[in-house]
Amino acid sequence: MIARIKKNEELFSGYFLVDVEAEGIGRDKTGRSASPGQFYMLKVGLSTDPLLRRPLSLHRKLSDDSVRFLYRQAGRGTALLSRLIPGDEVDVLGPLGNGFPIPAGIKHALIVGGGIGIAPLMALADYVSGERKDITAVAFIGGRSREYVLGAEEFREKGIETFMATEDGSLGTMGLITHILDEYINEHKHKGTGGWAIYSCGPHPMLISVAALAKKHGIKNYTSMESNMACGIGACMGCVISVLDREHGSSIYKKVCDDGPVFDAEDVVW
Amino acid sequence: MIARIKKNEELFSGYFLVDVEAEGIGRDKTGRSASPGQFYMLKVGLSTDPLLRRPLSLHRKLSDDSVRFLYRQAGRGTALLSRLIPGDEVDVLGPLGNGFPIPAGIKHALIVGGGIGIAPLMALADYVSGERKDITAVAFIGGRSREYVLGAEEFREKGIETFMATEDGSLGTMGLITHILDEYINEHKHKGTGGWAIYSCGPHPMLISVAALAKKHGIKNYTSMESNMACGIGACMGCVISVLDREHGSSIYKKVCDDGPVFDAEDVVW
Amino acid sequence: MVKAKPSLEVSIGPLALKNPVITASGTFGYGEEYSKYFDLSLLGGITTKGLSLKPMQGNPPPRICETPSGMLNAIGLQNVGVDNFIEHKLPFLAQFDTKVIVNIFGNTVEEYEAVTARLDKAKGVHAIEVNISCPNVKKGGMAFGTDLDSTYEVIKAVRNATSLPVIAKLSPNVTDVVPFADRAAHAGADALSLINTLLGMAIDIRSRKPKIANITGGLSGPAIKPVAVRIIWQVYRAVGLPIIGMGGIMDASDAVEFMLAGAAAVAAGTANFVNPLAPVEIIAGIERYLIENGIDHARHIIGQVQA
Amino acid sequence: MVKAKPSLEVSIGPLALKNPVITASGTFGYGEEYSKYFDLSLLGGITTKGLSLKPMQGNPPPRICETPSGMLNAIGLQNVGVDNFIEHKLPFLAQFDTKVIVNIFGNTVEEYEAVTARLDKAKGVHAIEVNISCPNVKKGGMAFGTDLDSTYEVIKAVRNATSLPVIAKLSPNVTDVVPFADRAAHAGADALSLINTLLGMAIDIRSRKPKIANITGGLSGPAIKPVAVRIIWQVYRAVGLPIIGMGGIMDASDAVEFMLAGAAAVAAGTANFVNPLAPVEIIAGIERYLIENGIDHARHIIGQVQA
Ligand SMILES: Cc1cc2nc3c(=O)[nH]c(=O)nc-3n(C[C@H](O)[C@H](O)[C@H](O)COP(=O)(O)OP(=O)(O)OC[C@H]3O[C@@H](n4cnc5c(N)ncnc54)[C@H](O)[C@@H]3O)c2cc1C
Ligand SMILES: Cc1cc2nc3c(=O)[nH]c(=O)nc-3n(C[C@H](O)[C@H](O)[C@H](O)COP(=O)(O)OP(=O)(O)OC[C@H]3O[C@@H](n4cnc5c(N)ncnc54)[C@H](O)[C@@H]3O)c2cc1C
Ligand SMILES: Cc1cc2nc3c(=O)[nH]c(=O)nc-3n(C[C@H](O)[C@H](O)[C@H](O)COP(=O)(O)O)c2cc1C
Ligand SMILES: Cc1cc2nc3c(=O)[nH]c(=O)nc-3n(C[C@H](O)[C@H](O)[C@H](O)COP(=O)(O)O)c2cc1C
Ligand code: FES
Ligand code: FES
Repeated sequence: MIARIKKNEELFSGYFLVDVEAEGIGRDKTGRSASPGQFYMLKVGLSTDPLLRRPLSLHRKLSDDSVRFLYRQAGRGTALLSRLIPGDEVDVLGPLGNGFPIPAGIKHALIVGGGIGIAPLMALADYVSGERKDITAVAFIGGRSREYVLGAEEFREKGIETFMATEDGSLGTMGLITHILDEYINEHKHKGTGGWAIYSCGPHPMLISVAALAKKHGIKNYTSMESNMACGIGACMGCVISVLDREHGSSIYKKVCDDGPVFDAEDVVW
Repeated sequence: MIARIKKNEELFSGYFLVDVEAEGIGRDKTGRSASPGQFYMLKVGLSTDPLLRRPLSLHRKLSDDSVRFLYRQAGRGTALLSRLIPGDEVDVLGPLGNGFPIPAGIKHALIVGGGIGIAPLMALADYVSGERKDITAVAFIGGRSREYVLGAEEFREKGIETFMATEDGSLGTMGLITHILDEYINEHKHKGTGGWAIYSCGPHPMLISVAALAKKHGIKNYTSMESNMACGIGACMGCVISVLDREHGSSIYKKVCDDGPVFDAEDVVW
Repeated sequence: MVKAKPSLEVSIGPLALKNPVITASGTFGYGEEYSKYFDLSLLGGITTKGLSLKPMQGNPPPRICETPSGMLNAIGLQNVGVDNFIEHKLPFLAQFDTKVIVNIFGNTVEEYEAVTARLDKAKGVHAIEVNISCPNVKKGGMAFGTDLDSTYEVIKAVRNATSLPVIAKLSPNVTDVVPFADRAAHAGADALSLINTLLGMAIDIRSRKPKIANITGGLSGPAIKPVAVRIIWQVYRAVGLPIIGMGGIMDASDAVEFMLAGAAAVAAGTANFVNPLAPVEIIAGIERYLIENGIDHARHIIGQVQA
Repeated sequence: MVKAKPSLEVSIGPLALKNPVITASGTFGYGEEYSKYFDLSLLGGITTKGLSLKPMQGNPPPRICETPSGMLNAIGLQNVGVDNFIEHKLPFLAQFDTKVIVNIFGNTVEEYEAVTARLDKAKGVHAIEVNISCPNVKKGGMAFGTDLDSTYEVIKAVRNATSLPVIAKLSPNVTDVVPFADRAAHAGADALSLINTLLGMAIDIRSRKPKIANITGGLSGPAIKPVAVRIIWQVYRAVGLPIIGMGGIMDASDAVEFMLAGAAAVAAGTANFVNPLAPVEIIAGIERYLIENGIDHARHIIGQVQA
């Protein structure tokens, strides 16, 4: 669908927030509200190059007719997007994908994000702090240095306890956020980790560490995966990753775009 | 060279004026001022599609650091150009090509333009009315209907007698501008056509008619030709048209980009 | 002046289509995903993802990457297998008023034959497209499609195993497609699909690794359009079989270009990824072109380039 | 950390280049036009427009058109002829501190031989690139380049007519380039140029005429890059000759990609049209890549894709 840019602002060098508007953009084809962890495919420009749509996660649902994305200028597609101004058009497909599952019984959500990985986690925080007050969320946000620690203020405004770590120590603890996460779990697990779930999104190495931690502590970890995409809707088989098929004990290929992008970290063949 | 858009305004549906600025854009590599009939090659956008630069004629030289183009939104390249706003960058090569010749002895310039063909002729009118007051110019501007008769007011403001014709009669005489030109010549030729030259630019069929008229009346006709271009500087041999080689009496291929774009209409193999 | 609606009907040999627009194999799944975006009954036909005798896992990821105005893929023909298809996917497709073309491939001539035999008995299959041109599998695929005798053998075997229309999907990765088209014709093909992807490769200069795990992949999208148009034009003039044209068709202008070059029908492939509504927009655009040019029948533009 | 400037020197067999960047034949005229934009001495080498024994008029216009991320051309090898070149163009090129590679073609083996013989005696020619792959001329050109024996014959004849380095420019319009590369090697070629243009076609749907008068033309530009990278990688692994890589190189990243695939040098072709400074920017960019990756010699990246 053709959406209109409402606002497109640089947060800091190379990181942007863009609000786009179109009737019903906040709901899927069946009328279901876009949910945290889902994503959209954006086509910028009229040219055949860049050819393919680019996936961006729902960062915040502003209304049924308006959504926000947080994006990093990674290459040509996002560079073109960053040049759009209010009133410009962008072709948007979505919401797509499965979103973060919140199985019955979840009471404590550990939200772990690195860098731009905070994009879909904000939507989760919005949802939990808004519609699921029965769940307490704690956030762990890491980044190379202070600018890369995105969203921490918003998390705190929502009343979410938020830990931060930077590799250079310019904000929060110096080191990796997974270290803080580990400490947190160690400190609190005596109260029992039943009803806990870890939600992670960020650089691949971080996701691997989080998955390992989760496994070590016996906590469920739902992780948002990335992959190059062509169609975004499950038709091309281009975006698969290797996932454990529990039934047969062997690994099979699953599509990030519609079997995911969120997977049970235990199943991912890292 | 990277130039900046200063102004980019739609004149009427699909026709635009754009001013671009860059140091020295009004002069060529050797320091010679851009002259009427010369053109520039513009690359719009960072993508590989559209791939090639697009040729646009010098419409007005505003200063050594600023030139104006008049363009019609023909396809994707010009559509992209039309979306640029003040401050945006565009990559410009030029001035290129030979420009309109004004051989010694020319006293009376008949300027004949159709539709967007007025683009380079305005530069000629500027030059003649500014630096060559010894030459009297008369203009003949045609178009499908009144909107397509471009530049007539500017011509008149320069004190150039201007005839207009539209195919639907919505402005000036109803019919083809070549008809008016023929009448004009018939009416005035008794005073002698020595020192006359016809400068033409416009749709191919119009150029053919003008060339035929010029031939009939024995008047020189310099005509600005179009051709698909790749390099614009004479290296690719892509832009040739068939031109009479007077020496050998046979036709040879000449490059529109650097043997032209202006040719002696008598030599053009139409 | 109000003009009568032109007829969009074309035929691919014995296969009559309500309009010339089909979806290309491998770019439309088994139809389910795109059925959320439009009524599949609007299509002239649907070509399914390539099917083999047994289900296939396909190639390891990364499987795709973007290239200038194109993309590389090395899906490796991941598919559910012919039996699963007949049981679980075909009934879905059979609901729609459109022609179902089942794309098949095998590692051996016998496998092609066996897959065909099963489909021949299934209800709701309207034609079989024989892929002998996939650049992304070790055995089968392009190995058949770049050898004249194997081309003949495979098509002949399929021909003998079914009374359904047989469409040979040929490889563009050969010096001259015409002799291959000729052999396919002699082996009994009813039509040709042109073109499959060009063999390509891309390297990530940071990691110094190929951008797709299979190293090489198939290049599709607008980048290859001029090659597709040329091949269709060459084959149209030389061989009598109707052609399904594909390779970079993004919109109706492209589709008309392919028909002028000689395609009796066209397939949207990579275009589906960019715009799920591409096939329906192409149908509407072809109709508009015919009206604007006062042509009353889509088949009147086939091969009509003035060359 | 300040790093030493890496060495950009590479060699194409016996031909030593100060850096790996050359201009592709037919896209740089005889150097004069671009000499207004930068000092040609900055280049690793210059390849001239293809030369024949007699001057050639070339094909009628229109000769070029744009395609998605590419262009078609059918210049038809318009050129001044070898004698005029030697007399009027070569002295200009000889002024610069760069390697002059003269691209040649003929309608017969004898013509190739004759052109070579004249160039062999001329001063200022550093290598001969033998075009047996032009898709835009009726005789000669691609007809030689798509036949193994003709490939051998032409290269052999050129080899025997000169002691200059001989570079065979092969056609990508074949099923497998490797055997052609092999034959060229056996015939005595010192190096290979890969790739020439792909054969393509485009139709104007309004006029229903081909967009270029020659009907078909050669496809160049970024669109063909994945095909070029794949062919270079295939040939690099199979054949021992150094490769000049080309086909859609627009910037330094592309150039590095080609070198990783196996190119010992790279040529900018269509890129020159888009950006007259492309070759010099590519040279600077390769140097930057080497510095950033701590590589001290350009030749250390040749063929280093981890595939
Ligand atoms: C489900 C999902 C959600 C995402 N959400 C966000 C988000 O909210 N914010 C954000 O900044 N980024 C997000 N990304 C990553 C984002 O899609 C890429 O950064 C973007 O596609 C890069 O495009 P480009 O043209 O700028 O870069 P280029 O490097 O020019 O892209 C070239 C090609 O690589 C692909 N590509 C490059 N990087 C990635 C990547 N990391 N993932 C998938 N494809 C890639 C592009 O799609 C394109 O085909 C998400 C990715 C996925 C899969
Ligand atoms: C010397 C010269 C001066 C010109 N000056 C002007 C001018 O001042 N104002 C103006 O509006 N137009 C001018 N034109 C025409 C202008 O260049 C084309 O309209 C423009 O290139 C179309 O590009 P597009 O991408 O919008 O259209 P598309 O149709 O998308 O172009 C596709 C391809 O066709 C080529 N092409 C299409 N039409 C033309 C054409 N008429 N001439 C050359 N190439 C063409 C384009 O360069 C491109 O390669 C001039 C042309 C030439 C040769
Ligand atoms: C992701 C992908 C998967 C494909 N899978 C198949 C396949 O299974 N069988 C087949 O015959 N062709 C397959 N193709 C080739 C297409 O059907 C088509 O021939 C090709 O992509 C050119 O058309 P396009 O440029 O419009 O995509 C595939 C193409 C793509 C892009
Ligand atoms: C306009 C044009 C003219 C060309 N002329 C020649 C030629 O005379 N001889 C030749 O061997 N190759 C010729 N080529 C092919 C190029 O040298 C090069 O192999 C090809 O264009 C691929 O590189 P590119 O994509 O960087 O342009 C020509 C290409 C173009 C675009
Ligand atoms: S992107 Fe096409 S199946 Fe996932
Ligand atoms: S456009 Fe290249 S020679 Fe004229």
